[in-house]
Amino acid sequence: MSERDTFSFIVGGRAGAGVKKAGSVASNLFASMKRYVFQMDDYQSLIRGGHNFVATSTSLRPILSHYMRADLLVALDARSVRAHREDVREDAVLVYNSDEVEEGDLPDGVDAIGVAMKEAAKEYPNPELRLGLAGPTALAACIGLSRDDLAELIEREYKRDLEANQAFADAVYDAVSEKAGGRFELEEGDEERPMLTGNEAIALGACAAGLDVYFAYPMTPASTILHFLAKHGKKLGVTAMQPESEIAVANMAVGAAAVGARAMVGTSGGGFALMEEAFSLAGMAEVPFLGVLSSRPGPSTGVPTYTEQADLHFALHPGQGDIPRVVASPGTVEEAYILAAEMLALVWEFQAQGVLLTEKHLSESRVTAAIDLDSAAEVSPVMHEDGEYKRYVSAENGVSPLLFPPSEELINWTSYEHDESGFTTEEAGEIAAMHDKRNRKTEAMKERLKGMRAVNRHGDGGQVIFTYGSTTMSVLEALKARGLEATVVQPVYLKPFPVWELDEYSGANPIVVEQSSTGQFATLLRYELGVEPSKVITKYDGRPFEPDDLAAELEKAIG
Amino acid sequence: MSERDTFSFIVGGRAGAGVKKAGSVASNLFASMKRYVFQMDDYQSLIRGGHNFVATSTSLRPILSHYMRADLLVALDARSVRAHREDVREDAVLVYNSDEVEEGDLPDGVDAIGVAMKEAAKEYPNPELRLGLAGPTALAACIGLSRDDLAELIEREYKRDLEANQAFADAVYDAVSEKAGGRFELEEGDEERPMLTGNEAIALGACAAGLDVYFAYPMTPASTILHFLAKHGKKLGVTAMQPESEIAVANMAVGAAAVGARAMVGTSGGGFALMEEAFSLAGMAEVPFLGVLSSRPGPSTGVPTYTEQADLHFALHPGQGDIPRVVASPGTVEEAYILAAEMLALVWEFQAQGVLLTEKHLSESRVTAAIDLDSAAEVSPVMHEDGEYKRYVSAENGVSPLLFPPSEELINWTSYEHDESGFTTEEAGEIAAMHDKRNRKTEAMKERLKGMRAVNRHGDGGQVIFTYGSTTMSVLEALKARGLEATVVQPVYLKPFPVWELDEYSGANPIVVEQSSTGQFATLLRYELGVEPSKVITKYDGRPFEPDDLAAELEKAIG
Amino acid sequence: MAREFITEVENTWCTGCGNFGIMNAMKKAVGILEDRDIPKSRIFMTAGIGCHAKIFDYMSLSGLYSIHGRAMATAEGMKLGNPGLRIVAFCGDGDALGEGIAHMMHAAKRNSDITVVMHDNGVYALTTGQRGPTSPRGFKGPSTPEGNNEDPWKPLVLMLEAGATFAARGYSGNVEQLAEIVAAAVEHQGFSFVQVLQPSVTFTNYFEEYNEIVTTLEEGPLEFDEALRLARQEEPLPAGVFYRKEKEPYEVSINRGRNPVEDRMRREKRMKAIGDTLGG
Amino acid sequence: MAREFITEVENTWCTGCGNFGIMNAMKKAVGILEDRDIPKSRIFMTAGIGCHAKIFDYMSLSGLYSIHGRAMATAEGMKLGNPGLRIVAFCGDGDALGEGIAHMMHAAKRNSDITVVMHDNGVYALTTGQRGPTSPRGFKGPSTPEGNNEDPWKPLVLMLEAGATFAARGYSGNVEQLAEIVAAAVEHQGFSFVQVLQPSVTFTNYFEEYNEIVTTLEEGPLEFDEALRLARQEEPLPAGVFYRKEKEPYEVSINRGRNPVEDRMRREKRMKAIGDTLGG
Ligand SMILES: Cc1ncc(C[n+]2csc(CCOP(=O)(O)OP(=O)(O)O)c2C)c(N)n1
Ligand SMILES: Cc1ncc(C[n+]2csc(CCOP(=O)(O)OP(=O)(O)O)c2C)c(N)n1
Ligand code: SF4
Ligand code: SF4
Ligand SMILES: [Mg+2]
Ligand SMILES: [Mg+2]
Repeated sequence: MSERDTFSFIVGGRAGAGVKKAGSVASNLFASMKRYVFQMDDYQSLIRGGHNFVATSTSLRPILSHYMRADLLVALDARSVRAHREDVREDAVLVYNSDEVEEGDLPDGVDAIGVAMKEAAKEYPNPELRLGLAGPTALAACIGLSRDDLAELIEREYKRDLEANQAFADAVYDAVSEKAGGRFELEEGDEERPMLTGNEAIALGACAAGLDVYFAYPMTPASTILHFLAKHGKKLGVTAMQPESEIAVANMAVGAAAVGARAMVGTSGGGFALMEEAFSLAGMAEVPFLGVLSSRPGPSTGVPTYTEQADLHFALHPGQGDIPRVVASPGTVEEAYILAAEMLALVWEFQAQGVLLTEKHLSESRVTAAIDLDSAAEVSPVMHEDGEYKRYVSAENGVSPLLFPPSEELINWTSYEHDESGFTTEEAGEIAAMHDKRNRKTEAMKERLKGMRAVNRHGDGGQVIFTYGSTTMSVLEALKARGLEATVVQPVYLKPFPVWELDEYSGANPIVVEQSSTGQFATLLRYELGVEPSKVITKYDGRPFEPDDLAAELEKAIG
Repeated sequence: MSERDTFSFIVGGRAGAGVKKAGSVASNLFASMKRYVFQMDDYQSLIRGGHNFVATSTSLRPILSHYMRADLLVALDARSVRAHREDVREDAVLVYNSDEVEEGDLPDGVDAIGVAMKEAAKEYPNPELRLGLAGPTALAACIGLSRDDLAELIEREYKRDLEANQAFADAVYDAVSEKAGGRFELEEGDEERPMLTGNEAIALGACAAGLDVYFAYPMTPASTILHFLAKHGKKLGVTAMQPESEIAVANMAVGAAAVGARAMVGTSGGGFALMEEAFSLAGMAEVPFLGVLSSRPGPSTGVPTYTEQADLHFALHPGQGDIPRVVASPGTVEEAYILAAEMLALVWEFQAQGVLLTEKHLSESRVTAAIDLDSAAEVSPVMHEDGEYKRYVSAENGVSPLLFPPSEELINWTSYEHDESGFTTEEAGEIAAMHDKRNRKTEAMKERLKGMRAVNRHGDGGQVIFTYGSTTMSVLEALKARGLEATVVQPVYLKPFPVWELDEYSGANPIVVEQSSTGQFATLLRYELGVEPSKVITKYDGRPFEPDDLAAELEKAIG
Repeated sequence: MAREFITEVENTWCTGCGNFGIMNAMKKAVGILEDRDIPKSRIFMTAGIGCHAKIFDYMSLSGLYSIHGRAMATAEGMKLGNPGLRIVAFCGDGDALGEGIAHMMHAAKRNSDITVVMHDNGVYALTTGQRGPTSPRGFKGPSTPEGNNEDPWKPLVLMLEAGATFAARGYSGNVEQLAEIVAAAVEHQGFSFVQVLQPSVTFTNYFEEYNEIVTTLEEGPLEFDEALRLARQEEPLPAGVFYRKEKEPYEVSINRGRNPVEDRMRREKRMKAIGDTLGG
Repeated sequence: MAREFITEVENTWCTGCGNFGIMNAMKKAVGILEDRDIPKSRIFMTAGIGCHAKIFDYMSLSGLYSIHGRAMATAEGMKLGNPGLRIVAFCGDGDALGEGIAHMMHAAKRNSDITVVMHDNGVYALTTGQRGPTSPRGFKGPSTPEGNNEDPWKPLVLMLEAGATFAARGYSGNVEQLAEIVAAAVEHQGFSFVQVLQPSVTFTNYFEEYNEIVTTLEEGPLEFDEALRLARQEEPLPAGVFYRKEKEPYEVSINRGRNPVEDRMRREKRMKAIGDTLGG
């Protein structure tokens, strides 16, 4: 086992107490120290109360997961102490709200520092709202940030009610400094990196490729793509719109694409279900269509603010009929950026239908990311040049050139089976020919993918571990945590499934790691590669894998 | 090749000319001769005009397909002659509307009889509407039915404008009798059997099992289930309702089931896409849910009144999340009756979600069926007996007893992840436990299917041919047509896939026959059984296989 | 078995949320209904998804916690399946007029015998405050940081025009009146719509404003035209029963007077009917 | 390239179908619009699925043949994507008020700048004659052999209440007037709704009845209240422009005045904006 090279901070409290903000500020603080950061928000489907926490971990090396065993735990209420009693390291510091927590509730063997937070916050009009500030303040004290640096931080991050904030922070800082001031030494890293979430990366990646319009109906955990693009759309040259339903969303996207606008939509499982009819329409009409499906535990409403990977087969088969489609899932936030751009470009190149499958754990986790912005693909469809236009003219690779209004030519997109001009047909030969044309696009897409990297391979040694999507991060971090050697194989593209890159594994007995109760990814591997996993490690309680715990499971499985 | 033991009659004309009716009356005539009948309606998505035809074939043995090579072709308009020039046997009789058909259009070598139908029909207020009567009349003449018997038939089947009908029929009868009276000798069979379509069989099967309510929104080729139950609901004790959309349909069915009503819904691909969210709801809430999905060529609007099998994978994976489900597809009209009952019983036994997948070719073909009505399964769910009620109490096989209002107990069905009482949970342990409970139902269903016949095997000799759904009929009839020997394996249940009955074929190289352009069924077999088909025979032009043509393909493939 | 009306599920509504008033009113309404011979056991509920919908977990009433936008359809299915029950659907404004408006409109049209209680907080609260169908123009939420680009609807106007045979407005700040209204709505045989002004203290804290402009409609129910006129009015906002009309509920005619689950045919009779149908 | 307005696709409408009148009117309307500087090349259409929708194949106008119930949403996407186009959606009554009513209501609410031409034949014609949202109570179709159990809606009433800024009624039996109405609807900047009385000779052959009761509304557009009153009237049935109001179209504000496809940023500028967003 390698020396521990990570530091973990958890702040917990009721929703509405500024927990999320506290976690973000802590992360920003780490990032400003030029370190790598991974921040995971755990919150319930409610607006006030309950129990929320943020776990943010940092390292001098790239870090791909939060760690649940905290070095510093800040508990804004009694429930946070109870919830995280087991989540503190032996040498941890626990800063708690002594106005709420009973001493008897405190875990043994940690350095517990009580601060009368309620009392200290009484200056505020709504004291509950500002408890969160205790989080970054305690952190600042523990890592030896000076009082001045803290004041500056507060001025930057907690502008409203600044004076009261400073007073509150002072009280916390003093109490913590007294017992644990400078307890943890966190080295500076090499470079300051921006922090962003998976959803932000998807939004920006799509923008990079040339996104014009984004349609979405609010649904956790996809909503923040909408929020981000609504907020920054003006600057980015993107229109973000929230219609009456996901059905409207999907059909508007089809309409927008038919006039040449590069559209994208985003939702979670229930909303995606409602979009399938439009997906099929796009399939027949050959409308470029890209949908982001960010999963949460299902079926149905399920557990809205948590994570799961149980929409895989659902995402692979949306819409009735034979439809050329591309489905892919990013493993990291950086990859989310690249992939969103790549997929937007692909669906436009092939006038195909695409699903960018991800999960809450990637969508909403916030990390320091080193993205080469300019490496993003660019949409550039095949356009009709001149002469008579036929929307569905037969083409060797199935891709008929595009033409947009206004034009003197007749442009006929259609949901009916059709002839080359786009007129409805019920004639046997024409029906079969158009199926063939569309199927040729699938073949052409495969050829295209063969020229790209459709599978990531991480490390090379010993045991083969298959994983995909956000679980990739957990697996890589787990291996790092214990210094385990393995070959991690992560198919980024799931449809067409890149068997050509995976030949060598057919007949293998890999370990499979995924977050679904029925092992949907393992099933896909059985189907496509004929592999028989030696072990399928699943987790389906809504929480992402914890690297130390996963490492232990992996160690056992590797044997 | 065996002696031809079938007789085939085709009547073609414009929509609105009574073609469908003519075909049905011809079929009824065959049935009244105690013969077996298979009637296929080929019609376009329009109300008047275009070209429609009915092909109805009859035999003394059970017959599982229409034949396109007609012994008697009745062409009500010129287009019908053109469309079916190739569809007549050498020794065929062609009766045509000489008011419309040019003699030069007539095929060579057939016995062509012109009848001035327009002229003969001029008595009618709307002559076009009655042209169809020429079909059964010509048939009657050709098979030597007496003028009196014909008069009786018309009285039974063409009541409105009876006198004019008789006069019109007389003119046709005389003209045909003169040249081809009694040309074909059709022996009487052994027993008169009722005729019904696949959709009627599904409706009746569900009724037999105890259907209470049927919700549907019109969509070809599922609409006639709605029409049938609306028409006969009073007698059958079933309420049939047409709400505002398929989304309403599916959610109403969920609501109805939650108060104890045995509900069913039916639609085609586009409507089914819209139902997926409710399907997922039913999965989480454990609401018994049975949906009939009758396919037509897709994607999207596609070719609404024709047939295809390209919704297979779509039907296997509706709804987000891990959902215990059962998907099955009947091979014949008789099986449709049995299976509809069986599936309604199954979804209630396991509080599961089911898809009865079928196609236009089965839904709308009309056949003589020998159904043992009483062999239908009966819905009988596990009911709560007494004591405190918990909707989702943990059970070994995952099935928690049901209780319906009114009751003093609290009954909580829910779309959220929940505890045993049905209250929302976000707690990790409870989330995982409920996934496990639902997955146990899948295991229990598998055990249940093991005790049933989930796969049909027809014949046993030589080459293995895999097929499913309505294509089963085509394959069996094709083998019969040429007297070919083969083992036809037809999985009726497609999810859970009955591998336990198919072990012997893993590694086999069967011929696969199906109606999808991408070979969806072949893919499923590769996935589930690891078979590598020696040949996949597909047809995806909207038309069902024709037995003679398919036989030729099979012969070639068998080698 | 006697149970508390409020379950032991942890309540996570914000302190002061208007939903509390609705739940309290519902508790009283159930009492009123029991006095009018509608036992609690015959009340079956459903709910959409949203803050409003959490009422499902908090009240000890049986039912099915449905999905976003579909509670009205779920409710209709319940009523059709067992017309002997009284069905109440708790919906949000996003639920009922956004995702699910088709069901609302058509349930009113066909006069389905269900009661829809619409918690109108003018916002998609649970999903963090996006604009909804009743949000004012200019409303700033995370999806409209530059302000909502649409004018709001007046729910009572739409429901009256769609065909509701019972239409009322309540205010979560007036629990007594709301209880009476909801009880009357549940008693009414036909489609009942109750718009409840429900401030979200977090996103749309209109309590003060409402306390000034919400008045009591003493003289209701009114004639259709008058009800409609009042439904359009923006200030004051009268609460009370605007409209009520007797009309045969849909479930009576579509079921031909039968109760599908109570009047189910026995197997022999069913098999005979099937035989007859096939024969004839 | 000069093309005939009517394509060579085989027309399969029943002889005498009201849809012919609508297509003829559309042909004239395009001519009128060309005279008013709206070239045919800037008109982009969409349609639902049904008999009405076949107009898509028959007319030589560009567009996207959408799916049942969604043409309104398709149209909104088109307008939003390229606000320089004029978008016309041909819808059936089943399409627009059944499956797709949510889009209709919300398109009107947000004043999306599209024109909806609703072919109102009071029936689901293409699917063989089932009842629809405007079928009279008692209507017998294959799904209601004992008679439709619902009262019909009045489409103009709903659209006016939903927020349509242009609402009109035409009659397929009066092609000249209908052409003028449709041209005015397309010209109007904002949501335009045209209900077209379109008898289905096969299922709802109301030609004789309409010829008696359809009158011409000479004095339109009217004030809102008057328009609404007239929209409720059952006999006579005036045809004409009921209502028109100036109001900023949704696509102007949501796009902040830009045209997404015409004003697309060049890559460098986009990359810079992304960098800035990430940085800040
Ligand atoms: C199909 C679908 N889309 C989106 C969501 C996400 N969602 C949950 S609640 C909600 C809206 C809530 O608004 P409202 O109905 O007004 O309820 P409130 O929270 O304001 O009480 C949304 C969009 C969902 N659950 N399902
Ligand atoms: C999702 C979906 N459901 C059902 C259908 C079948 N369908 C096609 S057209 C139609 C209704 C047609 O009625 P209307 O819109 O009034 O058009 P009309 O034929 O009367 O012109 C229906 C239900 C479909 N295509 N898609
Ligand atoms: S967010 Fe608003 S609606 Fe939701 S619980 Fe809080 S106050 Fe109530
Ligand atoms: S069925 Fe009716 S609407 Fe359809 S084409 Fe014929 S007359 Fe027209
Ligand atoms: Mg709300
Ligand atoms: Mg219609």
